[in-house]
Amino acid sequence: MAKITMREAISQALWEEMERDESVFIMGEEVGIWGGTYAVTRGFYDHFGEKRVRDTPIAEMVIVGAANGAAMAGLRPVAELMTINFAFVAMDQIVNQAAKLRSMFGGQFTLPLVIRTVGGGGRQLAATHSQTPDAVFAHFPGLKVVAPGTPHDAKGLLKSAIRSDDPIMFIENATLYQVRGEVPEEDYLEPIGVSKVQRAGDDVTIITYSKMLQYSLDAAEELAKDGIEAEIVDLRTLRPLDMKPVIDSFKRTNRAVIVEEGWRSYGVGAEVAARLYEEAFDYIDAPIRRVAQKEVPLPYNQALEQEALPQREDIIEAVKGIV
Amino acid sequence: MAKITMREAISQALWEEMERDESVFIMGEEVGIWGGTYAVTRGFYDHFGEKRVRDTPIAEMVIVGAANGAAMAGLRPVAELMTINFAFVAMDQIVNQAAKLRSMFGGQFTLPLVIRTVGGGGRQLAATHSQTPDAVFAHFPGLKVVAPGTPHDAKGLLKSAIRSDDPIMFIENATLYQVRGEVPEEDYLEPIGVSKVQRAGDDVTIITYSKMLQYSLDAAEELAKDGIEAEIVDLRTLRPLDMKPVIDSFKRTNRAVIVEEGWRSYGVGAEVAARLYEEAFDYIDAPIRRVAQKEVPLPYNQALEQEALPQREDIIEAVKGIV
Amino acid sequence: MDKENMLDLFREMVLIRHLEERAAELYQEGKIGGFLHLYIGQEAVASGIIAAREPRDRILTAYRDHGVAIAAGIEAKVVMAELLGKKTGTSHGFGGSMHMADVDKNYWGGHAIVGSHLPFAAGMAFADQYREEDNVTICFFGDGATNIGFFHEALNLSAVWDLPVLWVCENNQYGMGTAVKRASALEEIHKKADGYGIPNSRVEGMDVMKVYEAARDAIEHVRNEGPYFLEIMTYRYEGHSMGDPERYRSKEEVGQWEENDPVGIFRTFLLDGGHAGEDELNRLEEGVIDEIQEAVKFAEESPEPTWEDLINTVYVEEYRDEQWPR
Amino acid sequence: MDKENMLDLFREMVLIRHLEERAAELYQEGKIGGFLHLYIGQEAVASGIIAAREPRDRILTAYRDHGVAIAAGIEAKVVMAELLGKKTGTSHGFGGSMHMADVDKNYWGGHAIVGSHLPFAAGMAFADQYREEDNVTICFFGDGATNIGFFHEALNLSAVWDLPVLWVCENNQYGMGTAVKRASALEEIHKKADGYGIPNSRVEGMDVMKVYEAARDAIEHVRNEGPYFLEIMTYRYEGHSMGDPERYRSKEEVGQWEENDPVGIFRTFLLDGGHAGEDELNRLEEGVIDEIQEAVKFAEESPEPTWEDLINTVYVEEYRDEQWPR
Ligand SMILES: Cc1ncc(C[n+]2csc(CCOP(=O)(O)OP(=O)(O)O)c2C)c(N)n1
Ligand SMILES: Cc1ncc(C[n+]2csc(CCOP(=O)(O)OP(=O)(O)O)c2C)c(N)n1
Ligand SMILES: [Mg+2]
Ligand SMILES: [Mg+2]
Repeated sequence: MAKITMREAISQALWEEMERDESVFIMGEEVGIWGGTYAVTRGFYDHFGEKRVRDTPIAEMVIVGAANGAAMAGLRPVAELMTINFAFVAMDQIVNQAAKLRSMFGGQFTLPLVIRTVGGGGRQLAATHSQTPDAVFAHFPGLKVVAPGTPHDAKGLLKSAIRSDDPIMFIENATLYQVRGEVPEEDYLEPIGVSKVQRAGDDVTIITYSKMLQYSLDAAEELAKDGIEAEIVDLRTLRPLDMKPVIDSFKRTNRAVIVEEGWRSYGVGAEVAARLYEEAFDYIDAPIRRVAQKEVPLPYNQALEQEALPQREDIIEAVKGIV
Repeated sequence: MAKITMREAISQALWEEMERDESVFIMGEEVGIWGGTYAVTRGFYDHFGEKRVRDTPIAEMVIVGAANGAAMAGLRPVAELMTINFAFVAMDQIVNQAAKLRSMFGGQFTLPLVIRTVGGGGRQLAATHSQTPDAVFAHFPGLKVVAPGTPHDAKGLLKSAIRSDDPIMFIENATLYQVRGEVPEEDYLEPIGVSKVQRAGDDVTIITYSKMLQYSLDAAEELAKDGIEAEIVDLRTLRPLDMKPVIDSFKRTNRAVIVEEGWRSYGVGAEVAARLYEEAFDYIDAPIRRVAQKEVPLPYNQALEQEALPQREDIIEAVKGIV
Repeated sequence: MDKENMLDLFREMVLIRHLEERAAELYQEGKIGGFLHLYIGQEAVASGIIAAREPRDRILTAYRDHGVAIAAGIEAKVVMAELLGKKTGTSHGFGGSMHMADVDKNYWGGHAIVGSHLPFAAGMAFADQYREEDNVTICFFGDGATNIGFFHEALNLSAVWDLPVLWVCENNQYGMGTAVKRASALEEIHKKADGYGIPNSRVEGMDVMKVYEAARDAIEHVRNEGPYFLEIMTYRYEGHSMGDPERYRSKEEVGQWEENDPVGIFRTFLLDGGHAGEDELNRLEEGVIDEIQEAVKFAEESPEPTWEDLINTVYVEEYRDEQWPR
Repeated sequence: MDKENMLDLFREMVLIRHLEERAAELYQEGKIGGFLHLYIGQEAVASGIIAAREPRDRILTAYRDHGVAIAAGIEAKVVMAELLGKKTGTSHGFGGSMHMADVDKNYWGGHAIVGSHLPFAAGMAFADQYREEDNVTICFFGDGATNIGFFHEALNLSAVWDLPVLWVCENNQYGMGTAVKRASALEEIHKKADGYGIPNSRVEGMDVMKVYEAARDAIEHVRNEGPYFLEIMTYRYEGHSMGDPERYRSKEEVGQWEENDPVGIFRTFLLDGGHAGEDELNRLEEGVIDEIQEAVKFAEESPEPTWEDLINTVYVEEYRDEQWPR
């Protein structure tokens, strides 16, 4: 299998689905002539033309809103929000419209929408441009929220998302685009809403997703040197939340650390912890730990930004605290 | 002490603070001539005049945004968002601006902003108009999120909020306005960020806030008939989250049920449960239960809406399941 | 418009009027919940505009949507069933008064977040353009909605992408209790369209024939040349929604507008023009009264939607979550 | 404007130019992180506009804010310290390139969400109006920002409430890689202000004296009569931000605009008008070079902000939460 970057994997998924289905189109800021601010759609404008690769005004409400309308009318829009921070500008169209339209009208139509966006901190972009508010979107029934951590999953999940008839928020991570991983040559899909064991181990279960999967894998290698074998379960999808692999693992390890890039309070870890306690209460040997972002608006200053963000060492420390 | 409604309590708080401080003003849709869609500001326009009671266009972004600007410039705006569902339209101005401005500019100015808004379901307003997404706002450091459950707390907390130099989201509940409770005649404040025991009991701790406080109090009376004495801790503020009274209570009861009106996944209960497990692990005798809204966009149909919303019986059942 | 069509149009306006009056009663009786926004006084707008559309032309509006639903061809009984939250309603009882749609009639709702549907209209028109279908998307909204960001972004996009949308502003003088000039920099709302280079005009909205003619030309324009903006001057006789204290306007003002009642104006037009006789119109009106009565009966006797019905609307595809309330 | 002021203005523009060039180098060296948006080519806009303000007039802009900061009277070393994330920077190292402010200079940022600061400007102007202070709020933004909902809502409110705001659109022809006409229904952006009944004009933006004069009149108008809208035609010579592949424009196009370099134009004006001699201007430029060098030194030697500094910015009042990272 070829090793390609996350950027290439996502780009391929888009390309292949656009080749496969005329009704798929891309819209967003700088997706066309510029080639995508993260270069994901480079070459698309020339190949697919202006009709299917639509540069938009800076107007996130109508980017998502028009995509909602186009989806209702039977197209399959992939609307790009340059970063997830700008999703707040379009928040109503995402959580109040996309998530509810089908149900509120009694299921008369489908809403095959993918909102591709990019989250994450660590690039000194300061408070308004560095967020990982994934849990916020996952709170809304009617949406699905996908956030892959490997090129393989990114490609397979994005293809599934584009073919899905449900509205999906597909959250990438800006610092993952260069990460490489094996990706099959042939067409494949990954199922949305299925968590996945990304590393086997018997001593502790690390539950994570997106960029923190990479951090957790690194931490696990370090821990292995001390004889601690961590099992890593990658959620991949935050809504629906597939807890089965998590619980299966936890029933063996009896210990868990949840790792997320976003803020701790009311974050992803809270839900996962609450469910673990609900669904595997009898298997708990130690308090479940959450590793997450410290609760401050992320600062520009690099050292402080890194201090606020969860680090590999935090994962190692959290694991060592309970095994 | 006089028994007044929640509506009167909130109205009094606003009135008294406007009398007290020239720099306090109200802006929002229909706050003026109409007197507030929930009649909270009835009489204000005539008394305080158009200058301080500002009807705005239907334009939530600039309602919160201009309030942000006015607060930076030294006024003390109380910006009203007619319902919390419309807060999504202004989401960027709330979570990306109000929450971050002071920190991002190094603390050069304060942002004494109160956003008053109204949440809650149960009035057959259908999916876009029935939400209780409080947890979503509580996720953002830089904001404070207050959601009172009694007239006494509403008045004291709103007055504190108006006098506070921090940006505060003050979430009322549309079905609570008629609820009556004792409120002192004299000027008083309630501290923001302090949870409060609203009922004493030794058998189980019910943690809740806002409308569900009333439901929980009712449920506790029912439970008492069966000899089960529930202690009820009212969070009152979701950010900061004051867990001390919760943990103190839990250390005695060793059992907890968390009750919230909003959706379960990634909701308030998840955070409270996670913290309880983290901070009182050794005191747990039974799984912590969450009573919350079923994860669907709320339908118009009354029976189904009620089926989706948490009920008093659900609380009773949850308690009985663990005591 | 020939005689038959005119009588249909008259009947439709009367039907909307009676439906709304009956709905107000049912609301008072507690049989309708939520918010109820009546269309009384504005009948000529939806009827006049929609009379000029082809069935392939799409329609969207805000929460004041019963009249638009009827004009779009939805049966009164289906509207009534939705108001009563029944499975036989337009939205199977999940949307209620503010959220009616019937996509088979090309009626795409009924949207309660002010301005939120204007972007949808742009997107639908884009879909038609993309597939090279010459449908027109007709998007109704209020005067108050022209001050929100959605309006700006949607109008701009429709112009930049040259989308086949007919923007129809129902200027009924108020957004809730706020008079146009207290909320909008321009009182002549249609001139806002100049800010997007979109041709526009203002039309007297109490005379259904004037509305119809303006709509016919405007739709023609949109089908061939791109977006157009119509401002229709109208008035709602009832409060913004049930329970409006109406402190923002005087009885006299309402009275003045009632002298221009769109149903009355059209009735006079039909009689004076010799298109119909008193008897004929009265018979139509009696038919409407029967229809409403039957509609209520149908709605009351209809089944409630079930929890499973609801769940089935939320996701199309498999949803793996142990805690999902299936 | 007298000679001294002109020379100050010239020096300021040169300072901005050199500061930006040095910032680009520091970015390449990895000493500046995040995004860096340079003001090179647009100097005459901030300098010309701000030269016409009173100190009591407020200023806000977007993320392309270093030049505006300098024109607002912030020292180069403080700007530089912010770029390096230091405690001595405008925002104590928490804001970075995109978020500079100094409220003592009435400079209210530096805002990176496109259009988000336009509502702030309306609110600040409202505060001044409320307190009956005759300050003007000057709000800069890009051509691209005029398509977002914030713009619409803020302009409308400024007109309805008659707020003392000077709206200044820096039309540099592109929002990132999107040419004005590909994103905006109107290419003559100032005409958008007609949609709000706000008087407006378009000004040549490479000639600082023209900008200054237009600003003087506009500020006068705002102070006495309410909002005004200026569109300033300008151009950025560098990419949108560092690392822009610039596929959307040709070298020729950039070259043509470079012939109208605002610094060059002003230099010629000063020389031809006999306001200054070559030597004088060169000496000024040398002074600038020294100042930048010292600014970098100052920035590099400045302390980093601490975690406690950061925490202290988040809340003013007590914050009771056992898990709060104090
Ligand atoms: C975003 C948003 N803000 C506020 C409301 C509350 N609201 C419902 S209708 C309405 C007035 C709308 O006025 P207009 O657009 O003129 O329509 P009309 O009711 O006159 O038909 C308001 C403020 C809402 N539904 N959505
Ligand atoms: C709401 C939002 N959407 C997108 C962006 C990303 N973005 C940053 S600058 C920019 C272009 C802005 O163009 P313009 O307003 O013309 O200003 P200029 O950069 O030309 O000075 C974009 C799209 C953003 N920061 N905020
Ligand atoms: Mg209206
Ligand atoms: Mg620009």
